[in-house]
Formats: sequence, C-alpha cells, structure tokens
Amino acid sequence: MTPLDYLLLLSLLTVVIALVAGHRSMGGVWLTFTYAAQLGGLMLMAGLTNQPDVITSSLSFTILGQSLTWRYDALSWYFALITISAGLLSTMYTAGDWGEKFRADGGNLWLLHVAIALNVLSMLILLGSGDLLTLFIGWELVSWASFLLMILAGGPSIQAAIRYITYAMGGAMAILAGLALIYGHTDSFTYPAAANILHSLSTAHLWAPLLLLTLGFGVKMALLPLHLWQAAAYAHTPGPGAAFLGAISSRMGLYALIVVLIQLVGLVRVIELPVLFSFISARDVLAWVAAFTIIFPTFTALRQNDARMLLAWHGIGQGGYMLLGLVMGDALGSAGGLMHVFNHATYQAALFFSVAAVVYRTGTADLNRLGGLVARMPLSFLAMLVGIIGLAGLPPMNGFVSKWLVYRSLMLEGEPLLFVAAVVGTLGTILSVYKLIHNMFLGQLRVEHENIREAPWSMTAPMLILSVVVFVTGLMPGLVLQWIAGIQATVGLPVIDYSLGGLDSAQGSLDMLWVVGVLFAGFGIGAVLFYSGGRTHRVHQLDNYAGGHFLSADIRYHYSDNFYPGLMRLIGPLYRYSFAWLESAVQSGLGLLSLSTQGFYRRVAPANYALVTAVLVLLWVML
Amino acid sequence: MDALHILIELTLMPLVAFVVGLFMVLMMRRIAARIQRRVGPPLLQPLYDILKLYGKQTQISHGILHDIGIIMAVGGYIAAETMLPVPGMNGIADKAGLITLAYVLMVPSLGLALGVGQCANPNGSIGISRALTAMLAYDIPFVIVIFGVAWQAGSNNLVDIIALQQVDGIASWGIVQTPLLAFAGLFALHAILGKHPFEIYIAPAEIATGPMVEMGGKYLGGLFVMQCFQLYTAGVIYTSLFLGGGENWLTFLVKSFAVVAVPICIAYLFPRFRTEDVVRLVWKWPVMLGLIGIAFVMN
Amino acid sequence: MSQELTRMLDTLTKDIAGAKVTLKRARRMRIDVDADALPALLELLQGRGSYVHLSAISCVDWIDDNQFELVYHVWSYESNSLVSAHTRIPRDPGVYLSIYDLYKPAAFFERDIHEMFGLYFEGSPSMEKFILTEWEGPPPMRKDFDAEAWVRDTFTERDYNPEWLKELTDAGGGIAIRPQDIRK
Amino acid sequence: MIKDIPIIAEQAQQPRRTNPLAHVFDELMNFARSRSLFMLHYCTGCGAIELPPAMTSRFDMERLGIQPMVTPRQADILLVTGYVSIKTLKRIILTYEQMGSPKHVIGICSCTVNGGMYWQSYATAKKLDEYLPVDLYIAGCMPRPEAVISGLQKLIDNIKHGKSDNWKDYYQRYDHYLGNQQHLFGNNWQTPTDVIGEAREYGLFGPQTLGQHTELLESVQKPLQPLEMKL
Repeated sequence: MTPLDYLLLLSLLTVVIALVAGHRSMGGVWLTFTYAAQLGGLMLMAGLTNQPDVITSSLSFTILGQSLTWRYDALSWYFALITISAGLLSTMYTAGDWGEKFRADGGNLWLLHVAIALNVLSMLILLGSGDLLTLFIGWELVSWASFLLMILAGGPSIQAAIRYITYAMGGAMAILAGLALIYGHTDSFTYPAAANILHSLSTAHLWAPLLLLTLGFGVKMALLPLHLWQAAAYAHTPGPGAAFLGAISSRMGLYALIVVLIQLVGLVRVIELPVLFSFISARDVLAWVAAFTIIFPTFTALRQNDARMLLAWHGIGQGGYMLLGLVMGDALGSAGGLMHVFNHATYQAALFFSVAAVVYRTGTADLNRLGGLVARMPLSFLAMLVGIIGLAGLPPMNGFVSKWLVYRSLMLEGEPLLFVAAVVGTLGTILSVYKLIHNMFLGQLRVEHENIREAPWSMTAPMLILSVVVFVTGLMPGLVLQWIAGIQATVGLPVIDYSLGGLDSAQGSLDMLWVVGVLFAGFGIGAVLFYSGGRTHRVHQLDNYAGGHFLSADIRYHYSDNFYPGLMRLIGPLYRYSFAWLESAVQSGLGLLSLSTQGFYRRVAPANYALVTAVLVLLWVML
Repeated sequence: MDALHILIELTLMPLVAFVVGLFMVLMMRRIAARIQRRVGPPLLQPLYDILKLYGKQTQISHGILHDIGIIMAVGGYIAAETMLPVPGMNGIADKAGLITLAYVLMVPSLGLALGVGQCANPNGSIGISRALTAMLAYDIPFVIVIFGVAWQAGSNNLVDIIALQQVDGIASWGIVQTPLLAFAGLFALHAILGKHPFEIYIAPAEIATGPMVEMGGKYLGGLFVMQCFQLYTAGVIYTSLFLGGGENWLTFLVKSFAVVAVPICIAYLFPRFRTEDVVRLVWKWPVMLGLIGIAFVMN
Repeated sequence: MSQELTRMLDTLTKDIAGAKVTLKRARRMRIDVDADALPALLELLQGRGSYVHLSAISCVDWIDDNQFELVYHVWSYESNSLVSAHTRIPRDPGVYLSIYDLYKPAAFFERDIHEMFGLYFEGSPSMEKFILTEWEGPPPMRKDFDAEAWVRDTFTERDYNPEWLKELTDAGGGIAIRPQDIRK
Repeated sequence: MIKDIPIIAEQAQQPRRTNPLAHVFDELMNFARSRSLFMLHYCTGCGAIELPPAMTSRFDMERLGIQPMVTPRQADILLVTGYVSIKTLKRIILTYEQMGSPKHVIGICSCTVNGGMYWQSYATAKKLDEYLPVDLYIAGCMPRPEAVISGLQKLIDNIKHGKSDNWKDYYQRYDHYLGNQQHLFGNNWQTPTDVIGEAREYGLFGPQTLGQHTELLESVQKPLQPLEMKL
C-alpha cells in the first residue's frame, strides 16, 4: 500500500462520510477533519518535490489489453496540494453558519458537501493519471463532478451549468479524437510510447492531435474562444462552491495541457512547430491566445455590476497569465506561470469567501446596492483588501512575484507586444478591483446596512487564513518556488535558481524580503510623520464637503454606477460581444445541421425506411 | 554591504529626496508665476505650507482607513526613493529592478485611493476613478520605455543601466542611443506628474480637487510631502534611464531639475484634457514612438 | 410705421369691450383692459397679432385704491413691437387666473408674484416658495409690510465708534485723497 | 478697518507648558502659519470680484504665501465678501464649521459690518460677527485690491504675533453664536458638524460653550457620532 493509495482511500472515505453525514450540522466538521487527513496523507509524499521520482499506486488494472496505472509526481503533488486545501477551506466555510443559512434558505447542504467531496476525489484521480486513457477517464470524472457542483443551486445556475456541460462534452469529444489519432500511430496509451512517437511525427501529422487536445483542455481552462461559459457558471454556484471552483477547477485544464504539451510533445518541438503557410510558430499562437485571454475577460470584468461575476471574469483573465508564462518555456516564465496557479488559488478563494460573507449579511452582491461596509465588516474588508492587492499583483502580496517572473521572462525573450498586453491586463485588473472594493466597502454606508455585524467566525477564519498565506508567500516566495523547481526538474523545463526572497540572477534579481521590508519601513516612517501632527478628530459620515449642500442620510450620494465613464467613452464601442456572436453563430449552425439530418430518420412511415436501409447494409456486407 | 551602511542609506535617501523635492516644488510654482507674469512665492514657501499644515489644531478624519491612506501615500514614496540610485548611494536598487520600481510607484496612489474611498465624498470617488483611468493611460508608454531600456542594457537593474550609460560620456547616454524612447519617456513622465494638460483628476473647478477634497491639516501636509517625492522620483528616474544618472551631485541635480522643468513649462500653457482625451492622446503618440524605438533597439 | 400698428391693434381689440389702446412710443403700445377680458386679449395678441414672447408679468400694489395692477409685457418678433396689457384686480381676495396655457414662462412670473405679493394664480403649475425659502413672514413686497420695522426688531444696530479709524489715520491712511492726487 | 473685536470671555487658562522649547515652537508655528495662508475660494457675495485681481499678476497674493483652495477642509481664511443673505449665511456657517482651525474670517465690504446699503432689507444679515467670530473687517463698497491686500497683511501681522485667536471664541461662546443663529433660522437649525464634540476633544471648552440654546440643539440634533469600526 503506497502513500498514494492512502490518499485515494482517504478521499473516498470523505465522499462516503459526506454521503452519510452530509445533512447533519456536525457533518461539516467531520468532513473538515477528513480533508485535513487527506492533506496529511499528501504531506507523506512531500519527498516528491526535491528529487524527480514517481510514486505509483497499487490500483491498476487492464482492460482489453490496455493497462491503466495511477502515479504521482511533483507536478500532480503540487496541484493536489492546492485542490485539497481549497476543499478543506471551503468545507470549513460551509460547516459553520453559512451552511445553516444555506439550508434555511432551501439550499441542499447535503448535496453541496457531496459535490465538493466528489470534486476533490475526481481531481486527485485525474492528477494521478499514468497514461492517456486514465487521463481521459479522470478528465470525464472531473467535468461531471463540477457539473454536479454547479447545478445544485437551481435557478439561473441550471442554465449556466447546462451551457458548461455542452462545452465540456464538446471538449471531451475533441480529446477522445486526439487520443484516437495518437493511438492510431502508437497503438498503446502509455506516456513513454506516446512521447517518442510524438517526437518523431511530421508536422502535418502532429498538428491534428495537438490541436484537438489543446482545444479539449482549453475548454476547461476557458481559453479565449471557449471562455463564455465559465463566468456565469462559477458566479451562480453557492458561495464556498464558487470559491472552490474559482480556485482550482479550471487549472485542471492547465495540468493536462502541461502533461501533453511539455511532457509528451516536448516544449522544444512546440516552439519551432510552424503553422502551415505562415511565419508564426505554435508557441506564438498559444502565447497570443493567452495574451488575449488576459485582456478581454479583464476588461469585461471592468463592466460587471455583480461582485461574483466580476471575480469569475477575473478568474478567466488570470488563467491567461499561467499559460503565457508556461508557453515562454524559459526558467523564469514557467516558474511564473506555475506559481501563479498557487497564488491565484489563494487570493481568488479569499475574494469569493469575502463576497459570500457580504452576501450572507446584506443579501445582495449587486455593487450598486452596497457601500460603506468597512465600518461594519472590517475583517471581510481586510480579507478582500489582501485579495485584491494579490489579484492586481502589487508588491507586498504573492500575485506580484509570479507576475514579475512572467514579465521578466517576456523581457528576456524579447516579446514587447506580449509584454504590453500583459501590462494592459494588469492595469485593467487594478481598475476593476478598485471598483469592486470601493463599491462594496468604501463610500456612504446605507441606512439599511447600519446595524449589520461582521460575518461569524466560521466564515472569517478561512478568509484570514488565506490572507495570511497570500502575504507570507508574497514575503517569502521561496517556499512555493522550491515546489516549482521540483516540478521543472520532473517535467523537463529549465530549473529556476530561487532564493528564499525570490530570484537572484545577473540580469536583475528580485528579493521580496528587501522590497517588502523597505516598503513597511517606509510605512513606518510615514506613520511616525503622520502621528507627529495634531490629534485626529473622527467626524460623522454626513459631515462632508458637498458644495455647501446639507447632506442627509436619505440621499444616496455614493458614486458607484458606470464607474469609469471616461474610459468607457473611449473603449465602449469596442465591446461588440463578438465572441457571444461567434458562439450563437456556431449554435445556429449546429441547429441547422441537426434539422437537416432529422429529415432522414423522421419519416411518416419509419418501418419501410428501416427495411430499405437493412437491405442496403446486407448488400454492402455481402460484396 | 553591511547592515549599518544599508541603514544609513535607507534613511538618508528619503531625506535627500524630500529636500530636493521641496526645491523642485518651489521651481514649479516660480515657473508658473513667471509664465503668468507674477512675482511668485518666496524661497521657503513649500516648507512653510507643510509646517503650517502639520501644525493645525483640528485634524478631521473619516476613519482609520483615511489615516492609513495618507501613511501609505507617504510611505510608498519613501520606499520608492530607496530603489533609485543616486551618486554615492545605491540603496536596494540591485535587489529590486525597474518593474518593481514601477509597481512600488503604484502603491502610494492606490493607498490614497483607499483612504479617499472611506471619506465617502462623491467628489473624491469621481477623482479617484479619473486618476486610475489616467494611470491606466500613462503606465503603458512608461512600461514600453522600461522594456526598451532594459532590453538595450540587458538587465533591469538601474545600477547596471547607469553604468552602461556612463561608459564613454555623452555619446552613451540613453537620449543619444535611443532618442525615440527618450521622447516617449518624457511624454509619459509628463502624464505621470499629473500636471496641467493631464490634471483631470484634481480638476479644482469641477470636482473640488478630486481625491484631496476631504484632506485638511496633516492629511494635506502628507500629500504636499508626497508631491515633493513625486517630482523628485520622476526627475531621477528619467535621468537614470536616459541622461546617464549622476557622476557627481552637481550634474545629477542639474539634470534632474532640467528634466522636471520641461513638463512644467509646458503644463502651465494648457487647459485640462477630458479623461478620454488623456487616454486617447497618451495611447496614441508615446506608445507609437515607444514601439518604434523598441523596433530600433531590438534589431 | 407705428400708425398702422395702432390701426391693426384697434381692429384687433374692437370686439373686446372697454379695451383702450394708447401709443406710448414708436414701437411700444399700452392696452388697458378689465380683468376678465385679459386672457381673451392675450389669446388674440398671441394668435393673430404674432405677439409670441411673454417677457414679464409685473405687479404694482396700489394700496390707496386697494387694488393690484398686473402688467403683461408681450413682444412680437415680426412687427418688432411691445404691447403691455394693464389690468386692475381687487386686493383683498387676491386671486387671479393663470395664463400658463398661453405662455409657458408665465409659471415662473406668477410663482414669483405669489411669493412677493401673495397674489394666488389659479391653474398655475406650482405656487410654492420660489427664492425666499427661508422667509416665514408676510409677502415682503406688499406696501403694508414695513421692512424697516421688521429689521429694527429682528436685528440690533452696531454703534458707530470713531476711534476705530483713529489708528488708521495716525498711520496716514484712510483719508479720502483722490488717486490722481496721490500719484503726483 | 476695525482693529480688533474684543473677546469677551476670559482666556481659558492653558496648561503650563513645561519644556523650554515650547515658546520657540509656538513662535515657529505662528511664523509658518502667518507665511502660508490658504484662502477659501467661496464667493459669498458681490465683493468677491475684487479677489481675482488680488491673486493675479498685478497684485499677486502668492508673494504673501496666500493660495486659493477649493474645499473648507484645506482652507484657513474664509473671506465673506459682499451682502450676506440669510440663505447664504446658512451655507457660510456650514462651511466655517467644516474648516480646520486655527481659522480666520475676514468680512470684506461694508455689508458685513452693519448691513451696508442693504441695511433695511428683510433678506440680509446685518452684523456678521453675531453669527461667526470675525477677525478683521475691510470696509468699502467693494474695497479695491490694494485694500484687500493691506487687510490680509494686517491679518498676517496679527497671526505672527499670535493675536488672531478669535476662532477659539466660537468654541468658548458657542451658545451665544448658536442663539443668534437659531434666532434667525428657527429652532430646528443644525449643521452636520459636531462643534461641541470638537470643543471637548481639543480642550476648548469655555464657561459659555453650553447653555439653553445648545439644549435646544440637543433635542433637535440628529445623531452625529462617527461610524466606529464594530467587530
């Protein structure tokens, strides 16, 4: 019984406990302990990160001559760590008062616990895939488990979930076709066999499977043309469910892409694989898809008026950074991309938890009906503040380190336009996260929110744990970079030479210990300078300069709607919803196709039509 | 680099920055006065303003976040000063490159944005939304210029960039090697300073000085100190990127004052652009020039 | 030029009983008409007489005859002439008909007259306070309201003290010397 | 020009300042305060048309360190120019209370002194210092910019010698001022600024701060406690 078996069994146990005790109030607490046990089981395998070896699971069987094996290496260990901790924190969030209110409002708490446990189990199975077949099986399990998590809230989430599953099914069929093509060449599903065939395949032959696999995995990662389903699906999932999905679910696509692109095909091959009759290589295509995935969703998020939709759109945008970093292929870029997976998981979960806490207290996430909550919900404000600093990628937090690595690799590789695209994405994020925190927590406190209280401890604890993690990994990025160095060694990427504070290289290093230290020293001096002045006198919210006007509580003077009018006047006409038009075009095309094929089998008298086809088949077989 | 040496540098650099910044603010107000054919303020006027503001009796605050906003505004710039190498003192420039400096320069404006948010004043919120849009506008040419210079110098460490430019005197200055990037940088610098044509977020007549609407006493004093740091930082960044940094203090100060004087002379001749015109202008010319400059640098 | 204007106005107003047209200046006529015929006159002036612009309604308080006099100044862009229609209404009920349906600007003039003279116009869109939002006292423009008495009992008078100027004159300033003399 | 308005209430005794530098520090503060005055850009009446020429190239107030500022929070001097209609007086008092002290009020034009040519008008307030402590009057039916600047220099001298502390009078005799204001505006007159809280915080309580007028205000006042962070 290898450590991997213990992990899988524990995860199975969690699902069983969720089924049995999910509806009971103590059930959530039990589940949290089992997730903690899973985390412990994972720590047993922590040895994977420092030397590139593999732990195989004893669970393996053969069907029709194909052997299915499960094994863990540093890459899957890293993703499993994020998955299990995301599951742990969201279950801790659900176990407390949020769960009680969710059940009281008619939500199915039992199904939510089961869905999260199933998601974690299926993700662990996907991460452990030893060969292409298990990869596909794990992929299907994950997409169905997340479908279950999305659909359980009912109402608008059903429509979003069905849209997701059509995308996922399309993606899965593409992956199956890709695998079939590879099987055609290698007639075996194991990774080494697939690897040496794909190395030697000619470009014409290689393009088909590569394109199909990338499209398939791109659906889950919400790459640009296939991203329309994710925002609505994640936003309408109940609070902690959305946090779990936002943190890790769409990164499974990235894991599978790394396995296929880097381990099987090999990044060197991808870099110089030319696109037919054009001068650009496959890497440029992927890089520009990633760059546009950064820009368009971020500027769509800028216009959202619902906090959850805004965060979900940012989830798609940040996925672009991860792919951009990986596709660069050098030590810095891939380290930046991989570290961004961890960073994004931490602050995206913290932000979704904070928004769920505000929805728990005020009942709405509409940015035009909130305001001034910092005076009533300071801890949720703190969690959101740390989250948005991380999401925007500003110095003290970990988001900055991974974005710095991506920028530095773009600089070294000499890609000015990609660099500008990434910076435009970051600035768009800064604008929209300030709109988020300003409309929710700053400005005028409404009369009806005057006596709400801070969210209960069971909800603020996970938020604050995540905020501490975001800050600590920002201060000492070396902790995460050591796992990433292990991954780079196993996956075959150039390894990054990291130090505890960050990266020290000849062409300009980053030492977050010094940068954050100096920043806080500056804040200290600023505080000394500030408190050397006179004593401050706090004044009431209405004691405000309004051009000689007497402000009163019934006037709503909080500026929140159409928050960036100047910018929108300039780039407003660019929002032509062209991707939504593309999607509806594909939809109507498929509808037309299905209508025309209907003509064949929906006859007035189906019987004789069946007879004719049977005779034709017989003839064909005979000849 | 032993700890004591670093400690001295970390305290000395902000002080030098503040004093030089005071004289830059004085130069700015004198130039403005001369353009309007006025006498202009006396020598130590900026210092008197700051002393008076810190000495006021009642300090009005709207909450703890309002105070933290000002602390982050001043503290952010103090931290940014230590990353700017000056003759004789390199601070932590080698530990944090150009990109980190560009980000640390964003921390003060975002801290101030949080502070102004809690003042719950619609003028402040409108001012902040315009300030962030202007930041989105002027950061793109600034980043293109950083890319060009870092690509040409091979490293994004300011100390190396300065060393590279001081190799053989004027001929190796950034402005001579890459004139297009230098001009794009000057244009972006003008927008960063937020002086007149790009002053939409302080528009006194429309939104009562935008973010500063509820800042009195030591809050306004903190913002005046931040203005000194802002002018100094803008001047020093440009000199170290394009004018070969400082061999000795004299030439360094002359270059920094000259760099800051250019946008200010232009500033007081122009009325205010609307927000979208600021974005359209800054995204059109400096970005194009910067990209062409990079094209020259790259091959 | 002004003869045929008066002839035109005479023919216009001949079917209104008691309308008396007097020519004040080349392009300025005065029509005196009694209260209930005024709306009809204005309708005629606006319709047939092309007097489309109501520039003002002014009110005069004849306290001795216990009457208000309302003057409607209407202007015509075609004949470039002004007609001011005068009418007298009794002071005590202080109610008159609004001409808002003829001229839209009348709403503001009537609201102002209501605030200043207490004259109520039926059919006028709004009769609330217009400028004197802080004023609770009687309509101040009426002649029976003595502003000076109200000021005397609301405010206190500042006693004049010549020493205040002593220091100024000692310093050589404050004496009324014309600026051109100082310059010599 | 009226030299000084005598402060009727006796000076609230300041706690003995022990350290020897206290005097030097006060001297420095008064000097800095006199050399840098921010004038509130609030044109209350007709006299304000004299201020732009005082600021621009011919007379240039910036030589004296005076800058026009837009919001009361940033301003030190409130120039009440021209007639003070009752409607404007409400806004003047609101703005005055929002200014950070030490603050100074200068009544420009004769209308603020004794009502000027609107002396018998029902709509204007006659004596400004009944409602606000006024440091300085500049008479004239719109005084020329030279007069305005000489008035400002007079104020600068007063501040330099620490003689311009009339703003404390508003806190120490708040009941008197509030009474006059309620007499003019009616009994449910209130501003969103918590003047009594400010007086208590900065130790400017005088014997006449509280009285029957402030009780009337308490009964009418909407709550003015600041929004404290609550866990």
